[in-house]
Amino acid sequence: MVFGGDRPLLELSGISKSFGGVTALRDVDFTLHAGEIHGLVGENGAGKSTLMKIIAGVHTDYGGTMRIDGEERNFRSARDALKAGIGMVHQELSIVPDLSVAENVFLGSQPVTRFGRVDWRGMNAQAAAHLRSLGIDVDPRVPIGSLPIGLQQMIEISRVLFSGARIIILDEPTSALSPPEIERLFGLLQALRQSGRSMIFISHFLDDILGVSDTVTIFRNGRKIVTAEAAGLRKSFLIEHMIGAGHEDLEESYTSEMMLDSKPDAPVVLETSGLTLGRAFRDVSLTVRAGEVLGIYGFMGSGQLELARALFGKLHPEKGTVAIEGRQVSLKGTAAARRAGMAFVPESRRSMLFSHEPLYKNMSISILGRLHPVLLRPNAEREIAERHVVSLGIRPPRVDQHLGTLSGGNQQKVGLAKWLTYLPKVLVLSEPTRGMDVGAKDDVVKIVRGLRDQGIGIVVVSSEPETVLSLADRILVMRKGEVAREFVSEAVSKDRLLDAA
Amino acid sequence: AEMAKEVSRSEKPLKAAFSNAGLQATWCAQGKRAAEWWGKLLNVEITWFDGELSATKQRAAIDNMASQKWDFVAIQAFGIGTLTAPVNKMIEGGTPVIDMDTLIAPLEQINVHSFLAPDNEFMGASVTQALLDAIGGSGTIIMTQGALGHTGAQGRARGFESVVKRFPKVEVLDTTPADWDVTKAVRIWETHLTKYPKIDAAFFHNDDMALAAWNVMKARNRTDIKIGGVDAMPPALQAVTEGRMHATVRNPSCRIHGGAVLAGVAAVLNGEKSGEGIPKHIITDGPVVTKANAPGMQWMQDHFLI
Amino acid sequence: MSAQSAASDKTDPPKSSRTMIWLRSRLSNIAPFITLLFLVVFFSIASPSFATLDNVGNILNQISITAIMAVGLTYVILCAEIDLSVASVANATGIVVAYFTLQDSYANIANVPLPGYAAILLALLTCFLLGGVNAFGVTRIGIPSFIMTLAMLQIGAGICAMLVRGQIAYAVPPFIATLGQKALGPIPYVVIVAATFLLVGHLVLQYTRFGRYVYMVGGNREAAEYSGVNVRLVIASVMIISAACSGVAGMVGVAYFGSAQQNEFDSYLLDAISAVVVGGTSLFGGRGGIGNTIVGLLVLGVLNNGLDHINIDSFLKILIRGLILLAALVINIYAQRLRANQMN
Amino acid sequence: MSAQSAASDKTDPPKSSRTMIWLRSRLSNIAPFITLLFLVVFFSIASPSFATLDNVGNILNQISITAIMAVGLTYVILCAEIDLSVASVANATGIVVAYFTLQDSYANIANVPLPGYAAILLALLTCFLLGGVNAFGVTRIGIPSFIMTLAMLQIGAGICAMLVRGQIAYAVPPFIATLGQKALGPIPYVVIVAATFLLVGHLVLQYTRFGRYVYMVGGNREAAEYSGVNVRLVIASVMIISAACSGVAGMVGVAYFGSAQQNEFDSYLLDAISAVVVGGTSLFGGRGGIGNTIVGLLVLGVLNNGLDHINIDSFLKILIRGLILLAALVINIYAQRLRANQMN
Ligand SMILES: Nc1ncnc2c1ncn2[C@@H]1O[C@H](COP(=O)(O)OP(=O)(O)OP(=O)(O)O)[C@@H](O)[C@H]1O
Ligand SMILES: Nc1ncnc2c1ncn2[C@@H]1O[C@H](COP(=O)(O)OP(=O)(O)OP(=O)(O)O)[C@@H](O)[C@H]1O
Ligand SMILES: [Mg+2]
Ligand SMILES: [Mg+2]
Repeated sequence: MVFGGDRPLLELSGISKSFGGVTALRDVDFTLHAGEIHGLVGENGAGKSTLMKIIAGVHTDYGGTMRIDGEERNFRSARDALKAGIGMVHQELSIVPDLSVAENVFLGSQPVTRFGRVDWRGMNAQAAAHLRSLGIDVDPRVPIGSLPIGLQQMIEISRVLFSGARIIILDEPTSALSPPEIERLFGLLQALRQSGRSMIFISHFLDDILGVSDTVTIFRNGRKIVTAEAAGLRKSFLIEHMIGAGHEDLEESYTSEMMLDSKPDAPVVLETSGLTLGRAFRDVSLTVRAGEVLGIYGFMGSGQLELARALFGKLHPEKGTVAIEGRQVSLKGTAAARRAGMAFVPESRRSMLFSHEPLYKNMSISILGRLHPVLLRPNAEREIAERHVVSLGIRPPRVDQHLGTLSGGNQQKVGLAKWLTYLPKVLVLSEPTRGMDVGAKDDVVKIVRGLRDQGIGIVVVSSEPETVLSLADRILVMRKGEVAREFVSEAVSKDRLLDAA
Repeated sequence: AEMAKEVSRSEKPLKAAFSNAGLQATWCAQGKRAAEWWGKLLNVEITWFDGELSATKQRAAIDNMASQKWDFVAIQAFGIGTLTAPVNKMIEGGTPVIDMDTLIAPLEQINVHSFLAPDNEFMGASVTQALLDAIGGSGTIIMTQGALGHTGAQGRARGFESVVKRFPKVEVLDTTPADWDVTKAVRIWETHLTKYPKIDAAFFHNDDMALAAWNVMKARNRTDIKIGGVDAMPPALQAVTEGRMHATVRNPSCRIHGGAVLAGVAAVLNGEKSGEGIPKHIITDGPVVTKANAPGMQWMQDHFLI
Repeated sequence: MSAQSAASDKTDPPKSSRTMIWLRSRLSNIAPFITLLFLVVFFSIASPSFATLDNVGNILNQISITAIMAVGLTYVILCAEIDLSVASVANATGIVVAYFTLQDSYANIANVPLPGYAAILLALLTCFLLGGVNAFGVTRIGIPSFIMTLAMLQIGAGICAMLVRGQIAYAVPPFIATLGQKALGPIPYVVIVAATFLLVGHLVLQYTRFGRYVYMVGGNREAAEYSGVNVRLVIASVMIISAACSGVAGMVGVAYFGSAQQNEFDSYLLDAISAVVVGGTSLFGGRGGIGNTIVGLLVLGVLNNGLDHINIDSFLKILIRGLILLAALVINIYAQRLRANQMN
Repeated sequence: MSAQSAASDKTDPPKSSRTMIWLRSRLSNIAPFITLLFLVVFFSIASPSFATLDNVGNILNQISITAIMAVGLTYVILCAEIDLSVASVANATGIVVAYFTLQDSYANIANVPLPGYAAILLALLTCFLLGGVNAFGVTRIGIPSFIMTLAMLQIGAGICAMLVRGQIAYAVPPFIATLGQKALGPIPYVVIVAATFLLVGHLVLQYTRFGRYVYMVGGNREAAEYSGVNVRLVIASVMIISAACSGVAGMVGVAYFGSAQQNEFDSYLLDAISAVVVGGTSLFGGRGGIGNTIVGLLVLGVLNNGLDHINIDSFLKILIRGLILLAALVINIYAQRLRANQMN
């Protein structure tokens, strides 16, 4: 499809934006036509979300001009943007957990009767109808917080889709969705496009981008690098422009079968049996051997995130046992788990890092007790941190820098670096690549392999098949809180994994 | 009417309700014990409603009091005017209400059985007089006031002024209020002692503040200052005996609370009428206490006589 | 489809009917209600004078002023903010209305007598102004509400001191006097005013967009902002609503108590906050409502009133009240936890 | 690598040296310091008796008790919690130590005289116990600290009432009396005790693992937990440390003021909280420290003391104090914002 002819629906020119000293966008031009799905890719911190937030009226202080239907606009708030027909699904889930599903569907624009009274009955009925058309069947009156995360994400997306917006921005909307949900979403996007709506779609899954978009724009370091028609584009082209030449082979699609390389002879470092926690997971028994990566795959909400937390003593299973190096341990809390030799990297950056503290404090927090039982040893902390900063290529390599000033990918590396000195017996990684660009994913893969080669037993929990396939030596598949299947020393592809889930 | 009917022990136990500003205050706590002692003597069962030094809490307590049946009631108000409605309800219901120490409301607004109160102006004046006599009628003096909103404090301040006015050679250095708060009294006096190298006398609106300030004076070797207080509670009597304080004046808690019991019993048993058998306003003055009469004052208080 | 199956999975047993869902979602309201029932039963047994119609009237009377303040405070707390200046603003407003009323000469206040409606208007203006300063400080300057209203608490006290200068004012405009002291048939106007505030407060929260915005801002401020809610405006509004409620409470309160003086309402700060949180409204915002506040008000009202009806040592009462308060809070927490468990 | 280019881009100009970073990071400490300077200059001009050595001693004396409390409160606030029971626990502890000391007969308290060390031990036990209840309620039961310590505030008051029953106790154990009333050469022990608490509090925060954990827990509780820090233990510890500091403040305070009575320390709650936040420690945790608290204490100390030195209307003082407090807070916020802008 070619949109060159008619006047663009949305036209940005010369957009610049900085946060304090950090420049997030430099002189960016961007156009969107009616009925277009525009894919947006770029490394972490390239400025994609920032640009979208400018369009959606969240950031109001920027340089450059924005035109809608040829008319210059300057939104003062998200409300203005909504009124102008621009809706956005933000990268971070933004729902109000205590409010009902229906209210979340109509968040901010609850239907009212003639007298200004909120029309609860009408709202419930409409919300139920909307959701049914997306294939979702839930009671619109239950609090949304009580639903699984994928469903919450779908409901948030439905809010924007049904808001009547002409321009729909989806910032990494699929990160919490299961493949079938993703498929359904894509179908819906196509249908909306037929009805003349335009969409901007951001994702780090290049296959998805190429699959749904009409046009693709590539960002790098706050600049727009190129805009091209999606048809006929290859992934290697995207990667080259995102990261630079020489990395084209970074992302594998795992469409073909690959062999798992289990290590049946290595000593068992972690063994659980019959772990059960409420409705989250039931009867999970698994073993992890030294120098082995156990991948646990499951759709969002299959209980694998809770399992990971339970292994680090954050959640407390009602039944079952955990043994480390053959000795039964009780994981009363995260401190106890750490002392027992467990380590954990949570899925969200926000919950693993101290953004107001310098790098070295972020890295040393888990090992303070080993440096000195009571006192702090700041020089030793810095020294250790400096080693990791170099070995992981963290930029800028200054350990006194506040973490908050680093880009997302570098922050995530710091989160991993925390455990590099600690050298746990078992390292549990929860969604280690979620939201990461292809380059950063590759860095994580390298770090994890390095740790594995030092003899640490590693558990990688993820809802992204590629992540599990690229890291794991052995794979467990979880479905509805139970271990559904195990892949050991056999050939496995993305499709087989999905089938098992 | 027959004069001075003997108030006698009641045959059947009488039920009385008492409330005062807040039992946190020593003066009120002493009053409570006095009332209970006199109550036991006269077969009056006393239920206590604590004002907790809060106008709103006392109002709620008095509301609750008013919804129960009492033979008589005695109240010391924390906030003047805040108890009018429930008290009027009790009065209209025929319950004699005896007002203690502080006006429940301006006497125009309310018809209490009798009002037993000391004369704050007199107390302020008599202690000030004692202090000025002690320094020979000339020199410097500081007054540390209670909470400015308190009518007692206002009266004591008036008494102080009225005496000082008559001594042209006396200079009043400062009258900053400490709001009955000993921690504030200490803070203010640290400043006073810094600011004024020569202070001859100090008048405090109550003994507690005086004793707290004395600690500061002692720490700085300024114990030459003649201290006067109000209330003459036992610790102050001790201080007067030991010479830490020069004088204090008795605000007769026992007399007021015990008197309220007597007045109530008389009203119930003897049908004593307000304004006839018992005057509408009884001034319950106490004496100035110096070294000379302190031990006797202590004995009378031990037996709830004053 | 997976979404469906996942959903039905979570909510099984699927029989969980409407009433069950309703009951669960109400569990955190039920906990304080149980505390209330327990207290009522206990005091009824312990004292014959407690469970009388007359005393029910007392309790209603006694919680009315707190109730008016608590309505505004509920809004503030639902937004995950706090207002420590409620009592102080109430006091200041009450004093302002008296300051502009002709006082009897014995009141001894150098005041400025104006017609009743003018005094009421000026008093309302005062509380709106104080609330506006709170709102400005919190939303424009960015002072955390805890600190901003802590400063306002002291400023309010300062205004009180400046106006009455330690004296006591007794007269208020006739309209206010009626509200505070008269009754409509058997029901005192002060109870009617409180009930009206509670009712309107409830209706606004449940049935207007603004009310839903309050829940959204408290439940997830960012999500609210992204969905086009003017978060600052909502927060500014609740700070002003709170000050306005406090102002009305102060005016009616001054009439109810029959006098206006410094520090008169001091104890209402803890009372109002306690009522809201004992009722089960979450300090972290987004959960609770006027229904909870009503239960909380009754719990505290019954507790304070009941302790006056039984014969226990006055000095012990304070401790007992503290312990019962703690017990009520613990019960709330467990009920909420139970509910959370049920939800997941 | 892409990460490299992106990063080096972000951090230019790279000249921002260590001292610059240090200065910037100190900006939020500098703001209250400027307020302090301003107040000192103002009062020195306004009153000749203010800027005297003797009065410096006064100010130090006057902030000492608050300082001891504020040390513990700083730990609590750094953890993003709050302790509203500091003054109440101080009062209760002070009363306990007096309760177990032989009182003169005129004190008229039915108490239990014990040897001095036993009284001190029991008092310490009391404050640890009360702190322990706070810690248990917050970390085990999950009551928000604001509410838990609100209940404890009332429980503490209840304990006070129960023990002294409206009377005043004067005697304390000789060791405590020395601390509260005597001086080491020219320096009163109470100042020395406060300085020691501040110093130890600072050293622990800056140079021990526990101190680091306090900052980390306040900075990001989840992240601390996922780093294997025993967050509950840290929070429980700060609640107990706060109660312990309050307890010592109460004991020394009772000796300093020369008497133990109900409600004696009431005004210290607002003072201690104000000192911590005026000093620039963030209520949201993770930022600030004892250094800030010292500046905050001095700001409030100078303000209170200075107002005693100048001759203004007593009724106006309350308002002026509130307004200056507000001004100091506004200055803090702007300084913090400036700093945040510089950092990003
Ligand atoms: N609110 C903010 N304050 C300060 N810096 C910000 C803010 N938002 C974004 N940035 C910075 O701006 C840059 C661009 O961020 P942005 O979120 O737009 O990247 P992105 O392309 O969306 O990355 P990702 O793929 O990780 O989502 C980053 O360096 C980020 O740290
Ligand atoms: N390099 C190491 N490899 C394996 N185990 C170690 C290593 N260093 C220390 N340990 C052991 O691991 C255990 C816990 O380690 P660590 O000292 O870090 O805990 P901690 O932080 O002191 O815990 P706590 O917070 O309870 O004091 C200790 O028994 C310690 O001896
Ligand atoms: Mg983004
Ligand atoms: Mg150790």
